Amino acid sequence: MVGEGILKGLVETARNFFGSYVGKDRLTTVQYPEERLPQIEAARSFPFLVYDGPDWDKGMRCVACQICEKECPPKCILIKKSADKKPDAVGKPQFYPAVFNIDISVCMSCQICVEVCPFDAIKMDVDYDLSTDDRFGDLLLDKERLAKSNEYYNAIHPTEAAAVDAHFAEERAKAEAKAKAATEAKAAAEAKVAPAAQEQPVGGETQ
Amino acid sequence: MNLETIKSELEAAVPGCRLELVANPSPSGQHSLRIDAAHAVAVAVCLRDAPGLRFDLCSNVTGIDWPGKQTTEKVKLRKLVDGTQQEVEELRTTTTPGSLEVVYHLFSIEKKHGPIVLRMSTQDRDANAHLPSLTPVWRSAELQEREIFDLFGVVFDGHPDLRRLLMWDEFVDHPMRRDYVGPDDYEYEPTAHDEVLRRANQHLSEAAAKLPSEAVGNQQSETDGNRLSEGGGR
Amino acid sequence: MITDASPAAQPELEPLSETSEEQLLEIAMGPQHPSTHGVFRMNVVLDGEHVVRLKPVFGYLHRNHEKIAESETYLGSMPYTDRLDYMCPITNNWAYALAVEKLAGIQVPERAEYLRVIVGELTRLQNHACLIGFLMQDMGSSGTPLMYAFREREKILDLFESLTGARMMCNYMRFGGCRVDMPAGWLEQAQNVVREFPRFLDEYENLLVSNEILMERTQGVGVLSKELAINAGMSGPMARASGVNYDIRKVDKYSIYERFAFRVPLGAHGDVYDRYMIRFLEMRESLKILNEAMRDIPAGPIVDPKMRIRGFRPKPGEAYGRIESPKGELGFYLISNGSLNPYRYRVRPPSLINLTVLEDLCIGQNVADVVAILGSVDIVLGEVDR
Amino acid sequence: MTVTFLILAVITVAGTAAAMGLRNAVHCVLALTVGFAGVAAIYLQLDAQFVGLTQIMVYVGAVAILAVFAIMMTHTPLPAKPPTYSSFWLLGSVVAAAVFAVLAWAICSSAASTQGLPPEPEVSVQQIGDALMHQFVLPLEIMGLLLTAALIGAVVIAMDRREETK
Amino acid sequence: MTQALDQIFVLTKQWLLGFVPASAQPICSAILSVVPVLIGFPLLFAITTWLERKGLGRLQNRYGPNRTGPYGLFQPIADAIKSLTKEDIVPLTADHTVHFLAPVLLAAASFLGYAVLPIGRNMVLVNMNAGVLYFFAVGSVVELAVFMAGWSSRSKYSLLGAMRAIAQMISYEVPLVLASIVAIMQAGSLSTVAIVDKQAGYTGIWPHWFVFTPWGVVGFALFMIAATAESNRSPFDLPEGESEIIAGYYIEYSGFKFALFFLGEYLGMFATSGMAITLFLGGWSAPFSFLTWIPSYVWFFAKLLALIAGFIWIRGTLPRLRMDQLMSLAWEFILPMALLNMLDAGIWHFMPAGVLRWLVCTAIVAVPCVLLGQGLKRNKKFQVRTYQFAK
Repeated sequence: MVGEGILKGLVETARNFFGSYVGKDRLTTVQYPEERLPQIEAARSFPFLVYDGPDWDKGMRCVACQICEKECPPKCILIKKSADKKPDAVGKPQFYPAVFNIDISVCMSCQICVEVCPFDAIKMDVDYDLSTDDRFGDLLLDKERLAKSNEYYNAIHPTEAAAVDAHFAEERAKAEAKAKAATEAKAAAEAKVAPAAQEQPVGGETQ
Repeated sequence: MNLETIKSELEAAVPGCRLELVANPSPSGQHSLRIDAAHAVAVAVCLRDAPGLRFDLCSNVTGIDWPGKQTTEKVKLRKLVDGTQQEVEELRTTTTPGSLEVVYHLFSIEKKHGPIVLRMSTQDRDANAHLPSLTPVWRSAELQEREIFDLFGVVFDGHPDLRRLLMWDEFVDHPMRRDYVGPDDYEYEPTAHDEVLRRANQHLSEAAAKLPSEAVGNQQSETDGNRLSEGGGR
Repeated sequence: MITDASPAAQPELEPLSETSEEQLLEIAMGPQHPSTHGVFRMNVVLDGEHVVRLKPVFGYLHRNHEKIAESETYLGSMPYTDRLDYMCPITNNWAYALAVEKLAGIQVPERAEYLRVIVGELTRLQNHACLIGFLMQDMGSSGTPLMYAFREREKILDLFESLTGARMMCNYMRFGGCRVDMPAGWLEQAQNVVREFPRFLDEYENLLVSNEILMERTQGVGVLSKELAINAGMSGPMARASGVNYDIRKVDKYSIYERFAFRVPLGAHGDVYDRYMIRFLEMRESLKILNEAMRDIPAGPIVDPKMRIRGFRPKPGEAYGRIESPKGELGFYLISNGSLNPYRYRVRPPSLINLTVLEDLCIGQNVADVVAILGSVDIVLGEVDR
Repeated sequence: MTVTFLILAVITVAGTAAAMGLRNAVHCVLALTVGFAGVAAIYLQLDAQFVGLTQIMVYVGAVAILAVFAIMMTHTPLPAKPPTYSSFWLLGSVVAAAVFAVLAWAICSSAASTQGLPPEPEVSVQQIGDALMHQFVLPLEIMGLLLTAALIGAVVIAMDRREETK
Repeated sequence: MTQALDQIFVLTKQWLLGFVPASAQPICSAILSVVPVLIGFPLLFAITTWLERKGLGRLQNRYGPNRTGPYGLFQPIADAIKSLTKEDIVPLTADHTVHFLAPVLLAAASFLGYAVLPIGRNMVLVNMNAGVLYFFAVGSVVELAVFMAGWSSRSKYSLLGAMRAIAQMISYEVPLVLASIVAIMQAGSLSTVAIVDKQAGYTGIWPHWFVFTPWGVVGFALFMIAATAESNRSPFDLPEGESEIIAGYYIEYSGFKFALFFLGEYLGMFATSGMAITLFLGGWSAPFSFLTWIPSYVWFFAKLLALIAGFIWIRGTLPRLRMDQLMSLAWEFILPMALLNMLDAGIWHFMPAGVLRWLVCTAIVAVPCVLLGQGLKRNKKFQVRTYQFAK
């Protein structure tokens, strides 16, 4: 019979019409500013730099090794190495980035910088409310705007951050043990240098 | 499918054709067969139609640019060195002309075998960059050969509709060549990369100053070379 | 009227050319046109509403992906492949990873292969669903099927997001495996989606399959003969709709596809209707694969432990790796000279090559059919123009 | 001679005059349509509803469209800015004047103008229908047959052409 | 009381007319009748755009507009403001005068049809002797406006759209008129008021609507199909087919002129729907005798909204036909059926009432309908296919 298929289609759309009032699974639209999707842990938007402790500048994990700058496919990272060194998360004296810029108008959120970073210093953010009315300045993120605390990192990527923290704790313990051994060895010889060496490693306690 | 048997079969079917096995050291083991341009179409038809072969699907066609090599020259020179003469290296810098190579990946839908890789090379990269088109044999080569013509500059004789495919018709160079230098006068979207923009503007004014010169794009090759590396993050 | 375009003969223009050239109307469909699926252009010469000539114009989205890739590291090209066929980024990743794995001789762990199959088939599901939606949209059904498809795609994209971190630009595959393992609860979520999917397919079938208007619009329109399909290198559903039994999953047996029991549907007519019905049936087969894969997925590592993320230099050589992407045969051809970046990097885009026959399909058809035919070819301009 | 009639007459005359004088063929058709509509309005004003509406339906809805279609089909490329008036406007005016003179003479010399009009009969659609179906049924049928034949002929011609193209 | 409610608009008008001198009464009466129509139907247009977007949204599992005002009700106002403030772009090569006149003519012509629509008891602007004829006559003016729009834009797409539109409108005007003739035959009058009056009675609780007869239901169906095509609604929206020729004849219009086209199109849809209601659905009369206490105009608008909902539903479901299929549908199916339906209505008229009349008349339309449909289907050779799988 001609028209049968058309009628079937009409019935189907009618079912969807009423179904959209009954079943919530049919309406997948999220009313964005009022409603938000639950945060997905694996989600990623743009990179940020992790720092430990209260001071973003001092606690920054980045050691300006420039690996991410080299590996970044669209070359959106600009790093200028510092002239001097400062202690890093584990306690070793390291360079730090004098300039660390990410042009997020170029960045394509590929996460390769995160994967190649040996220091767990750069991670992916999940924030997507990034619209701005300044297409130049606001899309070029400098060190200050990139820096986010480790607590924030723990909040957005709990599993991953916990692993990183555990790794750091282990490293730190190792370094501490080493330092302790060194201090003990040195204390045996001379009991003066130890306090400074002990204060440095723990990121949260530096100054 | 053994490439050796195919080769002998083809040599029997197409008298006079010169075939050469090109070994592929990679674990993929996809060795290829270099055919000569003069017999290419006959070989292709044989590959397509011979009952034992039936390579009816020409899946992938692409070009490769092999510019004239200097680095390999030096390697050869080192082999030649038997004494302790250092001046010989500088004198023996005869560069090979380089060539454009076209690669066809063939499969058989009927017999479900493949791939067999065909290669053809042009004599040089400029005036003699001609090769016979295999589009009459495999229609699937039509757009891909056009693309190679566009991006590499291989002229396919016998192609029904050889025009640029991806670049616009007025474009002069071939972007996929290794020595291609991108012109600096694109209309850049103003981004934070104002350094690029500044250079583009400078270039525009220079080009306007010496309008009649044709090779506008090539003048700035030095500054262009490092554009990619310093373009980011500014 | 369907011109019987054999590979040798050019499409016959004789019957329509009785009208003089002056009466022909040349219109440019695109680059700004709602149903060219992006910035694609067809210069169409019309006699009344019948197509006399049709010349596709490419390159509006050209960014020379291959050239960029030749100056990137091997891994650095991976996120760029996402942007080729942006409807199914994961299969692009997969094809590229496969080519590199062939080039360097990398083994992929079992679990990673299963993961790849799962995400690959989910990609196929959402691509086919959306394609049919787009096709209907092009034929003027005011987006209803498309919206249903998007509703389902949303669920699949949610899965992708919670697995890979991004909905579309997944950047998921790595040479020798996958980037991340699935998080807790993901498999159940995915199984749920797969379990619910047939309901959507039934809905689609009710809405579309027996619709008279649709059948009239699509049957006998844009007929592609089997011979031309093979000769012109058609692949994927486009070829299978013309009766070409060629599914790379079956032929190459790449990854672990030989472990799954799935069938390859074949069309008999090669018209637009067949092309979209083949995709319908393929979705059902994909569901079978997914069910089996999700049931059987073993524990284990997800990436070859020998692989290093930085400083990857394959030995000199070349490789052509291909997979059955939702659009057809997606191949990557790589030449390594032992350095950090490939010497030659080539994408074999199924969308572009499937467009080879566009003019043959459209000649003698209506303007409205051109849109339907183009929709049934299934192109994504990111891949066509690269 | 009411005001309404005057307005309608002016519109009609202006429309038809423009149809003769304008250069652009499509403009001519559109102007002619205005003329048709004016005539229809005059009929309506005279309470001849059926004739008036038929005038609109046939002339505005069909004849004008037909003319327009013919123009579109022939698809003659027009200059970007054609002069507004046809160069034959003088000749056209002379012809129109001549026709008008003949008609005017005919009307003036007819008996109606001298003896005055008979009282206006009230004509309803029903009466027209009755007249067509009783008094004039034979002419109506013949016309119907003729038109049917013409229609079939047109279809046959069109079909022939399609066969050829196939 | 119910009587007063039913006649409230009529009484209000007469009450208002009492304040003006007798000499000015005709003109004031005209103004008082026309202005509500000029306001009411555009208002209905605004509501319909909202309804359509909401309804389509729900059909497609979306929310539809819900940001402007409660339930997105102010969306039409926002749209109006937007289209009014948009730049009015006229192509350089366009014929400016005609380009300007086209939307004006279209909107004006769309309004004319309402003059003969009885939207309630005693609520018709002009009770014309040849009302139905008038309706179709002014409807044909729309074609001219469409042509003017398409031609004057000097765009190939708009020309294609105009050609499609005119071909389609002419083709469907014939079945539209033929389908409506059955109602005219039965009522014995071209006057819309008479046609509605003819349907106003009840047998028990059942109304005498023409749609409840074999020829009536077929006539109604054919009329609605033709009306859909006539008002360029999906699945017959080829003239504007946004996925093929983008927007057809109004591709080169923007801002308020575009809105006028939109308005004209919707007004056309309301008018043809209103005519369908008048001809087949009993006009303003209630569907059951016990519901007559509800004012007549409420029934009219309820029926109108129901038909509009049907239009929206169909639009949300069906893909578009192709030009040749559209034509063959008109000439090969609808036209013969309409002619046959006329015969059927004649037989109905002359046969004595009873079961036999029902059977005969149903058979006369149902059997050819099925046969014609089957024939068309076989002729077209389309079918649901079965597919094979590779081994």
